[in-house]
Amino acid sequence: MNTFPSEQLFKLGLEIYLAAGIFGLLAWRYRNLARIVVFSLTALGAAVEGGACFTALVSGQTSTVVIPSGVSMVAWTFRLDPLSCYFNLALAVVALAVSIYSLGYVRGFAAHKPVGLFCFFYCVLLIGLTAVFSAANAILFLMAWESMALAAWYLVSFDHEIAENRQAGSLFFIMSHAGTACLLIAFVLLGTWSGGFDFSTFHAAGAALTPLRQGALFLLFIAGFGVKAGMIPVHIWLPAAHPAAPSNASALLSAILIKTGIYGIIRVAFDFLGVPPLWSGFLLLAIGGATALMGILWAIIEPDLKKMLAWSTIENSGIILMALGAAMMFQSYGQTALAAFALMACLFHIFNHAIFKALLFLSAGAVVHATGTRNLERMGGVIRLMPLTAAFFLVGALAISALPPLNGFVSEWMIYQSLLGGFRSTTSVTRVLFPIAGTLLALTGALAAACFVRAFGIGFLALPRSPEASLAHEAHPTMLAGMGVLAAACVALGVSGSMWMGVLGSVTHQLFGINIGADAAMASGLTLGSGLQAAGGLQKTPASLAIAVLLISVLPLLLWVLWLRGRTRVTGPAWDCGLPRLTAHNEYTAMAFSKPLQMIFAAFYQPRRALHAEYEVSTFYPTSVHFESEVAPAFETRLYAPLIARFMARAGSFRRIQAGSIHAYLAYIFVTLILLLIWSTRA
Amino acid sequence: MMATLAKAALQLLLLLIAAPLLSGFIRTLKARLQMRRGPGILQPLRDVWKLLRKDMVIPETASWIFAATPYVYFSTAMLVGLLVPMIATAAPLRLFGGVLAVIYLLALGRFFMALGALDAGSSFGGLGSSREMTISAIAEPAMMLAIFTVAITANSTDLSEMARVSVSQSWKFLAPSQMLAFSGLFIALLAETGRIPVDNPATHLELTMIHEAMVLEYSGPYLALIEWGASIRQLVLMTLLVNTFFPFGLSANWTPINLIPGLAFYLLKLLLLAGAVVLVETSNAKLRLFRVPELLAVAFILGALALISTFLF
Amino acid sequence: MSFLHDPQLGNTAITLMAALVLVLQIAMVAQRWLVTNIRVFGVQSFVLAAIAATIAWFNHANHLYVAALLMLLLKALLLPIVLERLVAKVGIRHSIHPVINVPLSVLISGGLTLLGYVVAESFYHPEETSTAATLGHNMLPIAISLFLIGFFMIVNRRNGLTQVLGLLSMENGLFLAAISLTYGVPLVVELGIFFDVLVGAMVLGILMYRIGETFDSMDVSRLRRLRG
Amino acid sequence: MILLWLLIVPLLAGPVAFAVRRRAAMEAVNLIAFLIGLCLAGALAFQVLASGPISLFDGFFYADALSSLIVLLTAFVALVCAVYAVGYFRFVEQNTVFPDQPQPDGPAAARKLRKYYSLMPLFVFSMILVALANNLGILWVASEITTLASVFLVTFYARETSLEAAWKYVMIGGVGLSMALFGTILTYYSAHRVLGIDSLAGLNWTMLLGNASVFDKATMRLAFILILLGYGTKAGMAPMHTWKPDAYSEAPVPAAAMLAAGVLNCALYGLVRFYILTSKCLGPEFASQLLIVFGLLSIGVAVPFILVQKSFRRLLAYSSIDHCGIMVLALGFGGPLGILGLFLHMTFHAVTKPLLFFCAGNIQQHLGTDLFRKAKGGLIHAMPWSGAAFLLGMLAVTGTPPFSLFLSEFTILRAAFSGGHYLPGVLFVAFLVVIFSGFILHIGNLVLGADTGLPAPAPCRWKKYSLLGLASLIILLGFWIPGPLFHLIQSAADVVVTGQSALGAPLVKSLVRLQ
Repeated sequence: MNTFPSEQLFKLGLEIYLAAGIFGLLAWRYRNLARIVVFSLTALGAAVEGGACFTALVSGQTSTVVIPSGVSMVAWTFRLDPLSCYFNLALAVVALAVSIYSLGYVRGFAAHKPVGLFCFFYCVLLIGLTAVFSAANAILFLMAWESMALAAWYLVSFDHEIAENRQAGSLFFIMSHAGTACLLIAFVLLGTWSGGFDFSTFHAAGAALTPLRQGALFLLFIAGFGVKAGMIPVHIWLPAAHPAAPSNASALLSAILIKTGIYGIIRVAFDFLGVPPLWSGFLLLAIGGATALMGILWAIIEPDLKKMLAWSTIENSGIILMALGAAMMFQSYGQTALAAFALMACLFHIFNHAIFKALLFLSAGAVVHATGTRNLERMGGVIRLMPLTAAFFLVGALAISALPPLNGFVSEWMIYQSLLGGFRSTTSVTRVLFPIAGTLLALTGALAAACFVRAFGIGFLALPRSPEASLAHEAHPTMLAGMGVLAAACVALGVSGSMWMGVLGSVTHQLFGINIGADAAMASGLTLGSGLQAAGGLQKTPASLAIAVLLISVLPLLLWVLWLRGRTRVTGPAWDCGLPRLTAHNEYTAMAFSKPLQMIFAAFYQPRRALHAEYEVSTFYPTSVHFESEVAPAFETRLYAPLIARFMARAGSFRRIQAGSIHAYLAYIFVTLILLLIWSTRA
Repeated sequence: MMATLAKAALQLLLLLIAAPLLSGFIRTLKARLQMRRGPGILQPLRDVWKLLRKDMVIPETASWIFAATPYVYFSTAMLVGLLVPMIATAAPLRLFGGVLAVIYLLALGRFFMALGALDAGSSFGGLGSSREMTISAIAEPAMMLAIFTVAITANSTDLSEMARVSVSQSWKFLAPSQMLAFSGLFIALLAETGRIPVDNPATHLELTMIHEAMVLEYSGPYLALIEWGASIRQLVLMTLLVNTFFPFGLSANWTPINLIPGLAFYLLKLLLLAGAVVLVETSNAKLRLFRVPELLAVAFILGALALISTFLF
Repeated sequence: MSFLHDPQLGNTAITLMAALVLVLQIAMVAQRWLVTNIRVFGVQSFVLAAIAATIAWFNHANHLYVAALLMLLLKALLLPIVLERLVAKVGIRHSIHPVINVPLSVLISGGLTLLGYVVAESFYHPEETSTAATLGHNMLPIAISLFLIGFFMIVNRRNGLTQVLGLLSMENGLFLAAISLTYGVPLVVELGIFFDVLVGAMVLGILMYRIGETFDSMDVSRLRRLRG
Repeated sequence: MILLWLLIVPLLAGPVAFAVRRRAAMEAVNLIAFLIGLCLAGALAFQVLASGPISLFDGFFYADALSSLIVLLTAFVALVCAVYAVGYFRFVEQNTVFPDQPQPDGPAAARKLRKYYSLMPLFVFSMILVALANNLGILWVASEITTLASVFLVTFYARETSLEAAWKYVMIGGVGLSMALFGTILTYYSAHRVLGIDSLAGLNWTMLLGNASVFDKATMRLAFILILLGYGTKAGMAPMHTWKPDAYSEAPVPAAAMLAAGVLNCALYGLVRFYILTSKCLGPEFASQLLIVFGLLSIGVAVPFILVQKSFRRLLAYSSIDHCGIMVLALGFGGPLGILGLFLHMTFHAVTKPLLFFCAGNIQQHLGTDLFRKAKGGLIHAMPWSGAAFLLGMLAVTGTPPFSLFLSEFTILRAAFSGGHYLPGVLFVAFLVVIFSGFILHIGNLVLGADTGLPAPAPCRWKKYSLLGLASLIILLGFWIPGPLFHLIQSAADVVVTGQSALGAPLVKSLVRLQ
């Protein structure tokens, strides 16, 4: 078999990760050596994996890699089809950046934390993720899935001294284990009904099943993968777990771990089940919309920077699910061209989100590491002390708010186009649903912009609000390099988004059989692009906008050079209504910034407010005012807490059967014997 | 390539001149209605010219973002101007972006304006940017829904395509979906450009100002650029409103002979719309901040009705 | 001496003795005093040995003689003596306090006997087997009820020693079932079972002694500290 | 001859250990005896694989693939426990184990050690006898000996609670085994009625298997019920499980590990022997109904106790009740997949469970208590190796995928769904998830957490190496299983499957890819 270069590279990448992990374990005593060697090895491994997947994607070939494993219950077969390679490519890019970043970041806690173990589990996470994306049989998939969760659990509860991190780790592991249980049942059911456990036997196996079985399988897969994708009812672990992990790990978790859930849904919906039922697409669209809106509404009032980023991951995963739901509805309506375009939009947003969320987490990590606090209310003035990190965070913020020159805008534009396409193509009353989903997307996009203006404005600009924020220092050069790689990726994708269509096209070609990336004619009838669109093809509208922005900004540059450079500038204090001196206390706080939105969406937040003032002379001259406002996390308090409390109470009451009396124990056996004897005489 | 450059230069020139004149016209018309003489139509141009020659005072806490904001604000306004068909149905840079690009470019300008306000470090900037972002977050779905309705009837999100389609079907603009969409978009326009029911452009009273609070710290040429950009954005949004819903008079091509009538019709429609805005301004008082979402909810309902009516009637 | 080989005589004798065993069992359930309880158990074992001997005599199954001898020596003589000395040494009060009061427990034993008959009916039809060696086949229901009442005695008794007696009477029931069904299990297995019963009784005796020492009472229902 | 040596070595080790008195000598005797035992078990396995079943004394002792697997597992667990016991009892000798209970020092401790080192070989001898006995009566006698030999192991610490635990252990064990004896007698009756053989061979399993299909149906149904309750009590299946938490938390850790990983296998071995006869006579439906109900009941009973548990020793006991339920469930699902899943699970469980007991033992000895309340958490700082091994063991025992128990649970679930038992399969997985969450909360909070300034325990090579050896074996088993062991498990499953069905069902041939 003439092995493609991508196969060799893929195997080489895995071996490099493994070598790095084992080295990390062995050299756990020499912390610095371990740190440098392991993270440079993983960076190299990521580069190799990226190369392998890119060549495979461009060539569009599907190749299988078999690692002989002797007498083992698990068949180590990997399949590099375009869908797996696409996700592996995203993983490779993020892993490369995070590894470079970690060289500097891990130095911070190398002194008092087990760095060797951290490196080992970091490599296990990378291997697990790669294996999940490219596993070719159900058992290997589940093994990789849970070992990835195991590594993520270690990373999340890495500094387990803090009780909150331990709880976050346990909550994460329990919910992901419950998800894996659903997947286990679903895979075994599918395996028994389709006669084998290889993904090739699963291909289009769904079509042969009865609608009831197909529906049940689909719900199980959605539940299992939904936990990892952060869907609404099962998302509560995400805002707790990601901030708890060290920033380089939480960057990898937020960027890629979430995508394993979405990869699973795509694999099931389009590869295994063939044509998904209509209600499933509708369900995903609805859940995606709800997840996006609730995600951003919680993000905007969150004072903790990393928790806010975790909530915004939930929001973006909601947007991706909306695009996926739309694709599945088009598929079930038979509009394969529109479905392919919607899936391309979804895949492109997955890649973009992986890039800019990793960038945001890395830069946030650098700031948290430098200022020592995660609370926005205590940050401020960081842009002067850490100019480059602030710039990178700004690039990430612009990308995530889908603002034109960067990649966020391109994928969000494509999602709008696919949603609008939905109105024209479908006939039934559900077609009003698509524009409504479009407006929901617009609302979430605008709120995201507000949220990141708040994060960047309050967190980075003006005066530092706490002494430790004023002591911040610029991040280590390797950390800046890691962030730089991702920022460059953001800009590159933003400007050359159209070239990316070819890659996306090969993925849709595998799943739908049609490749609309390159085929402009197909694109024109599809998108709502203008009549002229046909000639210019899809590429013209969004990506080239970035070039237009660069072109037009020449004019103010001219104005600056000719006119404004010479103007004399005087720096003076900002207007302070006559107060003696403007201090950090005059600045707007994060909570004040989101206060209007909290009042507008009060029905959703149900905020609890307590205000009481003490006064001696008269009510108009209060001596001290105490204000307290708190928004309880909705799902924990209303759904999960009562459920768990009732379950534990019943478990507690059930413990009475072991109350210590030997007579009771013997009576249990006696009654069972009598009942069975009676049953046997009658049977 | 040369043709588009010429078209762009022409439209740019028109943009730079007409925008301050339009806001001057609105200000004087409002004064006249309030039985005052008003500063005259050329006043905004005089202001811009004066500010450009003055020195600047930069707040101590400001970083490079404070300095970059005017440039970003002004250039996004100009780019949006070139994307919108003003005189002829084909906008100069039509191949570079549709209506979604217009909305998101405006959002980019607003994003940097809010950051610039926060950079000054005083609570006014924070107040202004917080309110601006909140109101724009609520206004965007209403605006998007109205635009979706038009895009769906014209089967494209490219503004020039929309204009071309609606010109060909002459009386189509009187269809109920178009009228509902127009009214929804009109309310969203008031919110976006900061007119009276949502925000009072003329006041400096802390409790009510939104747009003014953000530009409090700017002075000299920076303030000029921002004021100029704001007036261009207002002109662009009004043009968007006018040319998508009442497209008659738009010249089919860029030949000089039908550009003149196109320009005349365009200015007439623009002044009519400005008159409507002034009428609304003088007859209403500024809404309390937390009543604005109800107004924008009305706009959203209008947009939704427009959408449904596209396939009902 | 022909009447000595008359199967009819054997049959009546065996059913009589089996009925006696059942009555003794119910007497043990209704018993108030610990020492008499042990003695009743000794008599019951003796009667069982007699049944085994008569079956061996009539059916010429000579390995049963060994079983009958073992039953006689172990259960009829050795165990009661050991248990009585244990009771004397630990010196606890002799009265027994059952968990369920006596009249109700006797009623339950009656019910269990009924269940024994129903279960025996469900699978065991001696009248169909035509072979001559039908002697002593009608004892199975009694054996099953002996087993169930023994089990009920363990559940019902507070005193540890009476629980041991209950366990031993359950094994008596099994011995009777084995004799009636298959003329006893193969000899090696019979020896093994008796060896186990003996060692079991010894172990329980030692354990009983140490519990008596530490808790200075044989009341097992006070062992409640391990919960949950 | 291997069979004879397999029995004689542990039988002699007991009295020899009793005679040599000194601790070092007793430890050496135990270690050597069990090492030889393991080698003999390995040799037996290879011989059985090579040349099929072996018998001795014209069929009195009989070893086919099934019994050699049980002997191998018992010998392995015995050796590992012996290695750990050396370190464990040296600690017991030096300092008082339970501060709240005054400990007799010096001579009394030596007497206790002597009792342990002499009783443990007898205990192992009885377990091997269970596996090798061909006669079902002798099988019952050997099970009774396991109970009697282990009673005084449970009362090792002579505390009030250990006496209580021993009493419950013996009484419930005695009642259970009486039921088992009754079942054996009924099986003998249903064979005797047809064959009329009075000699010892009448109760031999091989002979009974030959013509089980002609036995009396009603009697076999009643016999199987009594056997299920009888050997179920020995295995700790619900509702007869109540003795297990007390016995496991009071016995010294090596004895508890032997109980958990050794006696459980022997009891299930007895149950499987009768299951083969019953399903050959009645067909598998009758037996699988009961087994599924009791299997699910056992797992279900373990759930609330694992969730709301106060002591980690009792937590491990309930985990072994849960695993007993899983194995009974696997037997209930039946078919080639179910039986294979059962033996895979038995093998992996026998490797994983001792590790958990040893970590619990280390922690209990160092803290002096086994209550979560008193252990303030953060043990990983004071006892890094035990803490890490405890976490690893917890993940392995709850069936988290990278470890081997997941593979056996996967096979069991496949058996469930291919047998059409959808609801039991789903319940089985649901219970496992809840048990996992109970485990990770309890052991996570015990091991992880801030450093409470607890001093590190005295380093003991024996304890550390037994811990690390087992942990690395568990990790290895996750990815690779030695060929011969895998072949042994397959042929053991083959014994059950061909024995059970009249015409010999096809074995799952290409198991390697689990297709």
